[in-house]
Amino acid sequence: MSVFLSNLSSPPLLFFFLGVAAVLVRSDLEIPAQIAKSLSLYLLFAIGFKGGVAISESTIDATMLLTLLGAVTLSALIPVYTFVLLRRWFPLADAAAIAATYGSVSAVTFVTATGYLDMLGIQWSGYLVAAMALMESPAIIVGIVLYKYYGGQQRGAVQNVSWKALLREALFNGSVLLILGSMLIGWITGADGMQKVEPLVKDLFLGLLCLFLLDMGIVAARRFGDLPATKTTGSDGRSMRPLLLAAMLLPALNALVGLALAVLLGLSEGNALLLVVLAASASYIAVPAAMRLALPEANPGSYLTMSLAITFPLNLLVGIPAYHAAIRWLL
Amino acid sequence: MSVFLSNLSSPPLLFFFLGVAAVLVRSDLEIPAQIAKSLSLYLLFAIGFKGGVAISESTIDATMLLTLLGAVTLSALIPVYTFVLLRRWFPLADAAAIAATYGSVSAVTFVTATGYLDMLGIQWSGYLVAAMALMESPAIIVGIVLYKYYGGQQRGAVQNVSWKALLREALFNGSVLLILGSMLIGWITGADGMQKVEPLVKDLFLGLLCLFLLDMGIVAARRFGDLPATKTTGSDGRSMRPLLLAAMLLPALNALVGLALAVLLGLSEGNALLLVVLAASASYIAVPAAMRLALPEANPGSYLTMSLAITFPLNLLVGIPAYHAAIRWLL
Amino acid sequence: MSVFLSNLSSPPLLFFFLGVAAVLVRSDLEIPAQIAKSLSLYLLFAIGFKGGVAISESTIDATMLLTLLGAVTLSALIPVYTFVLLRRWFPLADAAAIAATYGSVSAVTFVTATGYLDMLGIQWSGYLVAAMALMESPAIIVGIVLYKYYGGQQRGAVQNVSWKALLREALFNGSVLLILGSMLIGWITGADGMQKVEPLVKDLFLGLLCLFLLDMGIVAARRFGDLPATKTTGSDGRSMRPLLLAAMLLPALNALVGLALAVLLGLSEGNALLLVVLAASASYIAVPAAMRLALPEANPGSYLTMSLAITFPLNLLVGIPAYHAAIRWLL
Amino acid sequence: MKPCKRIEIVIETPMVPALIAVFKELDIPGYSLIPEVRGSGDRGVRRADELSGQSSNSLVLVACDDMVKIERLLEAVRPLLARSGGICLLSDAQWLRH
Amino acid sequence: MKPCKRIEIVIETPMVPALIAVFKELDIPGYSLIPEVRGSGDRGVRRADELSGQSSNSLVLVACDDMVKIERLLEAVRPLLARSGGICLLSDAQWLRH
Amino acid sequence: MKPCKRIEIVIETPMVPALIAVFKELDIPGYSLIPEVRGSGDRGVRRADELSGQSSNSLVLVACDDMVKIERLLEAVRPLLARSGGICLLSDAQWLRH
Ligand SMILES: Nc1ncnc2c1ncn2[C@@H]1O[C@H](COP(=O)(O)O)[C@@H](O)[C@H]1O
Ligand SMILES: Nc1ncnc2c1ncn2[C@@H]1O[C@H](COP(=O)(O)O)[C@@H](O)[C@H]1O
Ligand SMILES: Nc1ncnc2c1ncn2[C@@H]1O[C@H](COP(=O)(O)O)[C@@H](O)[C@H]1O
Ligand code: NA
Ligand code: NA
Ligand code: NA
Repeated sequence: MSVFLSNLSSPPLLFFFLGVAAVLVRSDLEIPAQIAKSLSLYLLFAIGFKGGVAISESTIDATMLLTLLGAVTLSALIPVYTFVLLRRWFPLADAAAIAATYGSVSAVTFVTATGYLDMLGIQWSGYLVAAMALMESPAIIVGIVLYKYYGGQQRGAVQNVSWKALLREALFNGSVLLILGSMLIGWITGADGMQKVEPLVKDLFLGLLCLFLLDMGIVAARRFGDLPATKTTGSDGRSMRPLLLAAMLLPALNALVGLALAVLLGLSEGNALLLVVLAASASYIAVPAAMRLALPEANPGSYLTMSLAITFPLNLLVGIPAYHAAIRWLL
Repeated sequence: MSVFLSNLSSPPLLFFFLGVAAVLVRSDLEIPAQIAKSLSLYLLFAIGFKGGVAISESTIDATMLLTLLGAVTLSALIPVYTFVLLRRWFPLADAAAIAATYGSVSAVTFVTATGYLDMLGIQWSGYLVAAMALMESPAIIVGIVLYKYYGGQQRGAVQNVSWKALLREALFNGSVLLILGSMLIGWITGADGMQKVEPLVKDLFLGLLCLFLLDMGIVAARRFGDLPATKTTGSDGRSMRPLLLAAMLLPALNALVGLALAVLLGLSEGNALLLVVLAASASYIAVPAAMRLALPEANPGSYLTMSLAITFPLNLLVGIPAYHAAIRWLL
Repeated sequence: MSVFLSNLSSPPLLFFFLGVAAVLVRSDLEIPAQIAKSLSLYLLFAIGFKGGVAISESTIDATMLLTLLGAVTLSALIPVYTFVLLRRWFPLADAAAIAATYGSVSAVTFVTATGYLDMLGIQWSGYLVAAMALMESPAIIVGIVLYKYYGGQQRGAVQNVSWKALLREALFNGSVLLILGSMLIGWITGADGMQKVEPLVKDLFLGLLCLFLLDMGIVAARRFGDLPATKTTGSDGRSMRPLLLAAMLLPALNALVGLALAVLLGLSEGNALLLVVLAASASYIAVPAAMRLALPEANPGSYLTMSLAITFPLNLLVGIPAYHAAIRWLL
Repeated sequence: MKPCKRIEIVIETPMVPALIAVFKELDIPGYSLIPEVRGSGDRGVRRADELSGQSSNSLVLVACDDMVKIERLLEAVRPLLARSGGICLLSDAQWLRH
Repeated sequence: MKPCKRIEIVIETPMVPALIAVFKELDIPGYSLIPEVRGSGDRGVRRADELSGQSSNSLVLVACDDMVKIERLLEAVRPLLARSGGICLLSDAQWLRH
Repeated sequence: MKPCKRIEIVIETPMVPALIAVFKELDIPGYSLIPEVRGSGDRGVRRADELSGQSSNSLVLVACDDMVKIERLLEAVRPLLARSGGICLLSDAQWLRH
């Protein structure tokens, strides 16, 4: 219980609540768009660099390689069963987009989890950052392939999506590239490089995370406010219930799968938590951008609202400490 | 005298002059708008957090509560006599808007005063930040009420202003909410939280204040350059003299009132200066935004120019050390 | 050789490559425009302040004054011979604009060179920052005078350029003013002032330089990609070869001239390298902005592409260590 | 292609929520909004450089083919502009059906 | 002055590269683009506040006096808008020759 | 509503002060300005991504009902555009009186 409370009372989480509160009282508090975007770039840059330096200081062993392999598999596997589960409740395009969204990861949830571990003084390994970077793309590709296979037959859709453009979007998406690139540079320059950029990359990290989560609180709460509208605009007149349920149950289900993998790999407490968080979190940057290009018929009012307005805060507030409690109980 | 010189030769003030100089030589030097806005958010966040942590470390006593009460009273009282004094020289709507502007406070003037105190090694208490946050709103409400009472009879104006929207704007204005929220979070997380965000909140403070004052120098000097135009566009053909005089005399008058209150409360040197600065300073963010909604008939060429182009630099350059000298002489 | 490698493997340079790579794989990675602009303002502010503080701590001597004089002469001289050399291969307006571009300097190349020296632990003097600031303007004026003299006779152009506006642009250009102003403020406030802004001005410097060079890598690579288009859109159907050659040979030639001056002045290793880098680098902020106003008939596809897409990366990657090797060999 | 009207409104940014409330009331679902527009008019220069957002305008574009709604919109916009300034232009256009 | 058509397209920002590819294909060299446009339409509110850029629109203005190209452009834009939303307006204007 | 002309000018940002000086000279008090417009034209792509501001355009909108002033404005804008590029479009509109 104390772990829940100490999570909720950390400055970043409290700033997330401040952002939510601002929307609730209809304040005009707002982080300018370019600053919010830059804060997100900063987080990717910093976490990537830190991860790379950490890798440069450790030895490459079997657990590391197997974890990376497992992470990629997870990112490809989650969309498959998610799609199968959801296709009877959602339009096909939406089911495929949601599947891709939940197979991929949320960098900020991951970053918050590392902050949570640091706060508790629990060790974690830099290669988990690599795992995160590698999990962004496969889900996108699997999601599209599923739609193409099941949806294509019916409606002949997607045929004019260029596979080249899609692959590029999946692999060289701005956030994927920045985190991979920063990791590579951190790995090359090692402790020497870290010393030079430490004040930016390490010292400011938690403070800037507070500001970023303030913005995320605002954005998520606005989206949540749009939810009833989402329902009425849906041309099919479906109810919102499947959406809400899926957004709350999918992270739990995926966390379980991630947990199983972590136990199988024999990961340490910190690493296990991060892998579970990766499994449980859903993308709201890379995947939605890719989906607009590859699957514009999917309704962002479904997949984006689910990941941003429900799953993201849920993981932040309850998920991380809950997964942690489960791991402690198991290990 | 030396106190004036050391104030003028501090880096933040010098950067303010650089901004003014840039406008005078018609340079294209400019801080991008979203960055300027973010610097202002940063200052509110940092000063709020610092204040909250300071409160968490001190005990709540009578002086604190009386100071907060006094600050709110001040913010409600100043608009009343200001309106009475000004209504014969200014159109009614302008008089009300100016009254609200001078009853409210300028966070950056406050922040600069805390920097000035820190520079001289004089102690001040965190709850003054709370006083500042509490002084933003009452003035707005009093200003509108005054106009509604005196102006409404004549012209039936303002009736379609929604009181709900107005109260929301006064109480949950972005800057009010951010400072109150950050203060609350600082108060909850205390020294522990501070340690995590210290590099952002404390170490960078003075450097970023320099950049922000550079921008304020530019903005204030541009506004000052618009002054002659303000005169000719005024449909009533009034002279600018009342405007200039009011912008210079109101801070002095309000400082006196603030000084009396500080003596009455028996505040320490540092706290007294901050309370006086709060009384003497005028808003150029929260109040103008609220006035555009509630009193659009008031001319921002009056109230905004007065507070931004005259009172703000005056307080920064001459006011702070002058009020300080007066306090020293009294105490 | 090792000096080349250690230059190439410093974090800032590696982030430049990451930016180039992002364009090559057609990623959507991008630093928002206002942030990029602010990073550039930050670098000018920080380098100016540091330079000013350094000057305040040293004594003004003959070498310093002669170096400043030499730098101004260099900035006025380089455009003359550059114009003479280029006018047979380029349209007159383009030749004049290129001449001004190469007479002026690139602040970021300079900043990277100081980072390079710091990395190797080689001393350099703060007044070189003054030299840089003084070299921005003369080249602009000389370039326009040359065009007016040679081109004016033929086509009666430029007559409606206001000299006042031009001088203002040359002398009070945003970047010139910011660096001169920050230097002055650093000089006035000295070590005391530095202590207050050190976390921003010194500690974050290399980290933010990384982010800025990431952006420069993106911008330079995009420009480079535009090169073939530049050729076909040229109404005169000229080949691109002179452009490429000039952009590669001019820095080498100018570096030689700078080197001769450095030897003549008897500068130390670090100072000599900085002077050579100033000579060899070309402007892509101040001069292009001035040229659009004073010489709009010149094609930015020539001068801007040359300085940004070729000379800038060339100096960064090969130039700095090569000039350093030459200086070591000579001294 | 169907004929329609383009309505362009330049209004100060703090008034935008009021304008959008009008759209909602009149059931006008479609609009596009460009924030951070500078300008100059009877009330002086607006440089979009102030922290209050007070000196920044927004440009709102509405395409609409229902003349009744347009009439009502113009009526509703008029007092907003009268109180706080700005302009409203109406012009003809063809709307691409898709 | 020569008569021409103004074509205004509001489309979500991630689709802009596809639109510009269409311009290149049809040999339309001139356009102007306003990024970070907010809006609302059949697909809900777009607040331009998301990190994916997904909720931000762009407004693209094309002046063109070649009716054949315009026809082709409209044909090519239609499916883009049909898939991902947005509007396209066509109006008359005079182009200042310089 | 009164009939008026909409004048739209896309010009590179460094030239904006010159354009506004023209407005002042011709006593045209009202305009709206959208900064950071990207574009493409005879002089290549302008990505608004450079620190010199050189590659960024601005879009300026002027509503005016005085034909004499409009004529003069067009005359004054022509050489600006001829030197540094950009476009100027003129179209008809109705101006909502308020
Ligand atoms: N004639 C005009 N043409 C274009 N925009 C205008 C015009 N007049 C006013 N505006 C815009 O409307 C805003 C408010 O105008 P005003 O209420 O006249 O001060 C100005 O800042 C401009 O952005
Ligand atoms: N009637 C309209 N007038 C102006 N802009 C519109 C209109 N309808 C849609 N839009 C713009 O096009 C975007 C996508 O519209 P939609 O596909 O209808 O959701 C919206 O976010 C608006 O920016
Ligand atoms: N046909 C056009 N339609 C819309 N905008 C244009 C057009 N041609 C040029 N522009 C704009 O004007 C700028 C300069 O054009 P140019 O002088 O032709 O290179 C471009 O960057 C565009 O923003
Ligand atoms: Na996941
Ligand atoms: Na006050
Ligand atoms: Na040079």
